[in-house]
Amino acid sequence: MTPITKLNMVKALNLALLQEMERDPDVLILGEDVGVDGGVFRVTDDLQRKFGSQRVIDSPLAEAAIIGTAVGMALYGLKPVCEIQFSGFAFQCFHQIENHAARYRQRSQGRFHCQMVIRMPYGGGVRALEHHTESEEQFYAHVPGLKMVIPSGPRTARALLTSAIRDPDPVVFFESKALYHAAKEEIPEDPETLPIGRAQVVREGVDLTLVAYGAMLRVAREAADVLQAEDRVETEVIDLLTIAPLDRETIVTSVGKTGRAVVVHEAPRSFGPGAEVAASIMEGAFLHLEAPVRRVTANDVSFVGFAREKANIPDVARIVAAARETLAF
Amino acid sequence: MTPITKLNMVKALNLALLQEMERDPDVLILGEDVGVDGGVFRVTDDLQRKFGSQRVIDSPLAEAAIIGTAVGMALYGLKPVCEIQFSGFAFQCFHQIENHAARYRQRSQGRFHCQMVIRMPYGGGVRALEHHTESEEQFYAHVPGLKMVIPSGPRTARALLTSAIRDPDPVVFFESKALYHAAKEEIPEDPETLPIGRAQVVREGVDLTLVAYGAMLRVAREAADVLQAEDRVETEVIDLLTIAPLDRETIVTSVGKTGRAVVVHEAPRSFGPGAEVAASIMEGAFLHLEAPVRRVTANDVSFVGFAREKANIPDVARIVAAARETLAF
Amino acid sequence: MPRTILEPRFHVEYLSILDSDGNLDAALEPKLSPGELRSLHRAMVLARRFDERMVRLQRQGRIGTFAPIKGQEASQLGSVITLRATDWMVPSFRETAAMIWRGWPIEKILLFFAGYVEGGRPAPDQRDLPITIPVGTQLPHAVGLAYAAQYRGDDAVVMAYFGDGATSEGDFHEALNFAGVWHVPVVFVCQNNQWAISVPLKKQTHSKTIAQKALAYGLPGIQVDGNDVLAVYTAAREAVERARAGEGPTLIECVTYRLGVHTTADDPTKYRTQEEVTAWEQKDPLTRFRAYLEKKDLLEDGLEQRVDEEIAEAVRRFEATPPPDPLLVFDHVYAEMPPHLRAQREELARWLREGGAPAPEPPEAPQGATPMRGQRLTRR
Amino acid sequence: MPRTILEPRFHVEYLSILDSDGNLDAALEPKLSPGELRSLHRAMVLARRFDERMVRLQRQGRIGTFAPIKGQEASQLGSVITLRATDWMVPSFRETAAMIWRGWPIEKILLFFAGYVEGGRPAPDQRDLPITIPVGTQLPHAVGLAYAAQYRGDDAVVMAYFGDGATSEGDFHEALNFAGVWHVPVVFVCQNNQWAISVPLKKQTHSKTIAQKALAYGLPGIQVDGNDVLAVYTAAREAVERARAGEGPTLIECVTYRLGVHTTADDPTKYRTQEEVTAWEQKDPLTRFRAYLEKKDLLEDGLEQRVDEEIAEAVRRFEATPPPDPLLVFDHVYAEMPPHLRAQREELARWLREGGAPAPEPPEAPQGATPMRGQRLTRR
Ligand SMILES: Cc1ncc(C[n+]2csc(CCOP(=O)(O)OP(=O)(O)O)c2C)c(N)n1
Ligand SMILES: Cc1ncc(C[n+]2csc(CCOP(=O)(O)OP(=O)(O)O)c2C)c(N)n1
Ligand SMILES: [Mg+2]
Ligand SMILES: [Mg+2]
Repeated sequence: MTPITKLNMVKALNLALLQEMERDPDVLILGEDVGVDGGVFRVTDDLQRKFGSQRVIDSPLAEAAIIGTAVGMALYGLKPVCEIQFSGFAFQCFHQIENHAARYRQRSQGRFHCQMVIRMPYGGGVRALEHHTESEEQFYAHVPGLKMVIPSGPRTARALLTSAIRDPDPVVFFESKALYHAAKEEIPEDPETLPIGRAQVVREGVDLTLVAYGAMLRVAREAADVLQAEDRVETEVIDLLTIAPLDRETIVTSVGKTGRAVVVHEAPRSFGPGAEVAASIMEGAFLHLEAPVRRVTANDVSFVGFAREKANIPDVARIVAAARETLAF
Repeated sequence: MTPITKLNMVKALNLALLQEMERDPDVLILGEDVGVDGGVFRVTDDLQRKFGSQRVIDSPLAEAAIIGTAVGMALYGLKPVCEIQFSGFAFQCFHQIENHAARYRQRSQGRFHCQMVIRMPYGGGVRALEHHTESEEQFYAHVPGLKMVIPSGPRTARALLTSAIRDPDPVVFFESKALYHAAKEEIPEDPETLPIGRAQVVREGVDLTLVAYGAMLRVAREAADVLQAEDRVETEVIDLLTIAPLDRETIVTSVGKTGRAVVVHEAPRSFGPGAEVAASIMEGAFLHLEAPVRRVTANDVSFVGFAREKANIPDVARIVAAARETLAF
Repeated sequence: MPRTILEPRFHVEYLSILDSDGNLDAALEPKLSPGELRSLHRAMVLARRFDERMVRLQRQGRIGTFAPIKGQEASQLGSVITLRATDWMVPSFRETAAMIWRGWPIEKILLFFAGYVEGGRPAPDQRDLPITIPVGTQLPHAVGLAYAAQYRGDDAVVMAYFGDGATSEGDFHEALNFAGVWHVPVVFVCQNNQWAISVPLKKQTHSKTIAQKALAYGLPGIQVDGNDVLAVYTAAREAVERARAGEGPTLIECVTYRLGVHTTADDPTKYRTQEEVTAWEQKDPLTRFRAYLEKKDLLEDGLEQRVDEEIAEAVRRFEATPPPDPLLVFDHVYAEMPPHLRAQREELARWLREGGAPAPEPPEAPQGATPMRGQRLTRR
Repeated sequence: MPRTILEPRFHVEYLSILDSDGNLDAALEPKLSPGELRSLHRAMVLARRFDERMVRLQRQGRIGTFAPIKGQEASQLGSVITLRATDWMVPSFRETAAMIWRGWPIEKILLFFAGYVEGGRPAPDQRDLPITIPVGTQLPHAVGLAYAAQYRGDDAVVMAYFGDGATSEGDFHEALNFAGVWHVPVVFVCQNNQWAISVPLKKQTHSKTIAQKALAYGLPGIQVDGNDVLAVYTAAREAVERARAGEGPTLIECVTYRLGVHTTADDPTKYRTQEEVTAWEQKDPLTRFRAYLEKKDLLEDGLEQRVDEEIAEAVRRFEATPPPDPLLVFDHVYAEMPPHLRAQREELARWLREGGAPAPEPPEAPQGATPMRGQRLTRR
């Protein structure tokens, strides 16, 4: 059996990068402060020392060129892993992602493709300023040709990042800042992967389905505990892991059993990922639905300042309340 | 009574611009080729001659600076109307829209705001190349602080553009290329407005609600005619006009009556605007719903080339088929 | 300590070898063999005749909107011929001449402009990117390719094309800045054709030249007469050699002119005078090169005819293309088709089987296209 | 006709008046009155002391992450003092000194960094933009403001701040290019503090100076000793005067140094040596200006003490801020609250009434923040 270590999410991600770089010389890292500094969150710590500054590149401060040059590298056959320092600064390169990374396979009818990962920290909960707390997954989820992945803890982070690096398609990979140092998990030292495009049922139940991902997964699990303890409700909790392509099958199967669902995310509600989850449930499990799918999300406000953040991001109490309303419907 | 003229959508938009510029010296126009050339679709035709090159500005070729400088102008108190030549090139300025135009009111707690309009042609059906046929409304609809408007013909185009220019908030204004020359409508010469944030029931019915906008509205209406003629089905057709903030009340009221809905758009399906419409219907009219809300949309493909476009964009037959399935559910 | 002028004094060179009056600077004349000169000339003629043919095809509604290259043949061919097959060519959307030189079949170019995704597929071993439509966005790709070549230890050079308008885009700036810092083998070829649709250079930038923009990145920049194929060739060859020798990137500004419409949807009479066009017609790169070859007695008889026949053949092949299969578009969204796309594909397939979907669109004239007043045919 | 050097030869000037050894170029010495010199000095001291105070407040968890300015006081104040109240100041995120000069109350700055949206609200008549966090994105806003001033016929000038790293962003390029073409009254002040977080200037761009980037836009560019407040002042005054006179934009590069951490979440020992920091400490702008004033006998007694008291007062006011009302965030999303936001607001209000929502977060140390090894307190 492979040895196990306990790692937080930062170290788990670092391990995935390290091992993939050891495994495949075409994998390289590119971004602002990823080299000498090891990334502002230290996810790429020590990698430049190990692999050199040609393979772990401290780029100039320009997101569009980070993605744009990575597209070029990928067209040549390299497998760049880009870091955008915060997801709030990725709209600077959104055109390179949408116009190019996501489309080269189609545009060249398979002659070229962009095997690349675009990592970025996202989400709130760390007392940070504007553009450092937002959840923009929806924007990537709607782009055909992209995959949109959000792990929920150290182990899924390591396994999914490994899969993302090996995936022949461009993967946008969101890392919750709130989770970076939140908890350690046991992680096998040998590389581990997880299939992209597949959700996980992380808790089984028959009364209600809770759909969550990223930092909200833990909150949803705690809400399930409360519902179990206080209401004797058996909640099934689904960790999406991949936002797009969405694993509708797992969600629909669960709701087919429970008849009720609540979807949770940090992104603003309107036109957000919860809408697709809700619509997909309606399409796939309409006759089983006993209540409308509820969305527990941030409000439709661009930013609130961290002094007011707790009232904006879903917490256990709000999920429990929504679950109770759904159960009582 | 005010005189009436028959105008196509290009001329109708031009009229709105002309009248608002006459009315308010703070309104100015900014974009690539909007001046001497009158815009590649001629929407700004003749305006530079009338108002001078300081007020109708042929900008250098840089979308982020078009929006970014317009933000600065708006902060000063001007009311810029920007043209992005095609919606496919607006991701170049998406950071200026999302980071700034949409946020200055909140960031400055009301001291500043961005009264500006961002016009762009969108959508397919005109035998155009990649980036000239896409429908990106979803990306704007999800941004708090923005309004997202899409007229469905010359008259709504003129009235909504007038409203958008007078609206104190930033409005992203999509103009369907397929509609530019499609039909003429009678338009009162005196300025006319339409409330932003309000959908219109353009055909009443009791059996089914069809939700559409932009170029799809006409297609949806034709589908309603077919359903009337061939199936004796009374279809209520809603023209969204404003995508965000979404007029949930009008939609929910309608589905409360009909119990069935189909939503139509040119944008790709997954995580698209139809998901929000479907989710909102479920939230607002769950107990009235007799069938799942169906989505008739483009496929989840970034572009298909115009030789294959007709098979990708919703047409009357596909809407009719979806309606029949919904009615038979 | 006081107000000082920082060294070095910056400068930008200008290169011209064969001017529009046919004067040749023999000292600078590049050493091209008769065979090279002939094939260069053949390519220029082919590019010109094909361009004109495309305009006619567009007018007949057999292809959609496209961007003619008339007047820019020397800028494209003078530069592209300095590349090896193992080098990379990164076009914008107006590089038909360069694409043909690089081996894109004419019928594939036609397919592209007829709205077939197949038209964007390079041959398996072809080191060309497909046409990029969003202005300037291809430049970082070129830098990334060059980085990758360097990283792999290949001696490939990357040549990237763009227009004067493209220099205003942020992507131009970021790409040149990265190229400078990374010191990668890339040659940036700006075809300064004086116009970005209706916007003249002086409204595009307040700098006197495009070449001087290289100074912002610590790169060599050179301005050449872009209608002088010998000057373009000389500047490009030097830049390619430097790149290949590990001496980093270069910015070349080819001063040229778009003699025709911006695209077949454009009406240049709205924004520029006939006098201006006529003046530039006097500087036609083909006329000048033809005269040069004539003096060297290198003109081939019947070249135009042979070229036209080649084009006609390709058009025939293009027209024999079977109707497009709508299901193809699902194949290359991802490496493996995910379930939701499979479902959408099956739905469309069923629909097509049952006759629900409309037939693929036959070529027809686009609604509301502006007539092309600005585009005239070669007089010769 | 052959290879020629295009005129004019480009150049970039360097300006230094009071060097780090205290040598003064009397011919270039600006004519500032004793009162002006004193208030400038006072502002520099206040900025320095407040900066140090903020670091302590951050360490105590009473404010969140912020970007210290230590070492950059001369660059900011030398330039900002050339503005009138009717001019516009467009900051990035490291302009505390400039903001205080422009009248931002210290407690509001603290509120901002304590995560209160109220901290971003300028006074009703204040012509300052709030802090902009995305690097370089404020530069087009500055150009737009300048365009609007010109359009309205106001004689306002706009001054925009940014760092060396910001020059790599596309927005920098596009903004300077627009400014050049439009010839608007804007002064671009680059605080080249040698580092963009961990990235040194030589990895940021291959150009020798930031100032020469002006050449790409046909603009005047000047490099000044950014730790020499007299040089900064002189260059800025000239640029502002030119702008006001309708003579267009200028790029000023202030060569300075960030003596402290990038932000309070940064650990500069990861990427730079103590020797480098020490060398720059010798060039401290405060020391140098203090010596200059000493010679002129313009030093005020008890200045530090008075400044500290002012800061203490403001901190007290900041600490008396009532807990934030979570409902405020709905008020300024749109001019009028749309129905869906009204519903969300009502839901939250009900929730708060019923005690469901968590109490507003008390100031506490952020989880996992890196200790600030690079930031030291003023020794004087
Ligand atoms: C990002 C982007 N913005 C706008 C357009 C529309 N457009 C196509 S070509 C063009 C002008 C390009 O000018 P230039 O770079 O000089 O190239 P040229 O057309 O002269 O070859 C414009 C504005 C586009 N394709 N991409
Ligand atoms: C668009 C964008 N990308 C990345 C960041 C993260 N970031 C904040 S400051 C900074 C470095 C800025 O360097 P410079 O422009 O030199 O200013 P300085 O911090 O030295 O004052 C970075 C990368 C950001 N705020 N915005
Ligand atoms: Mg051009
Ligand atoms: Mg810096």
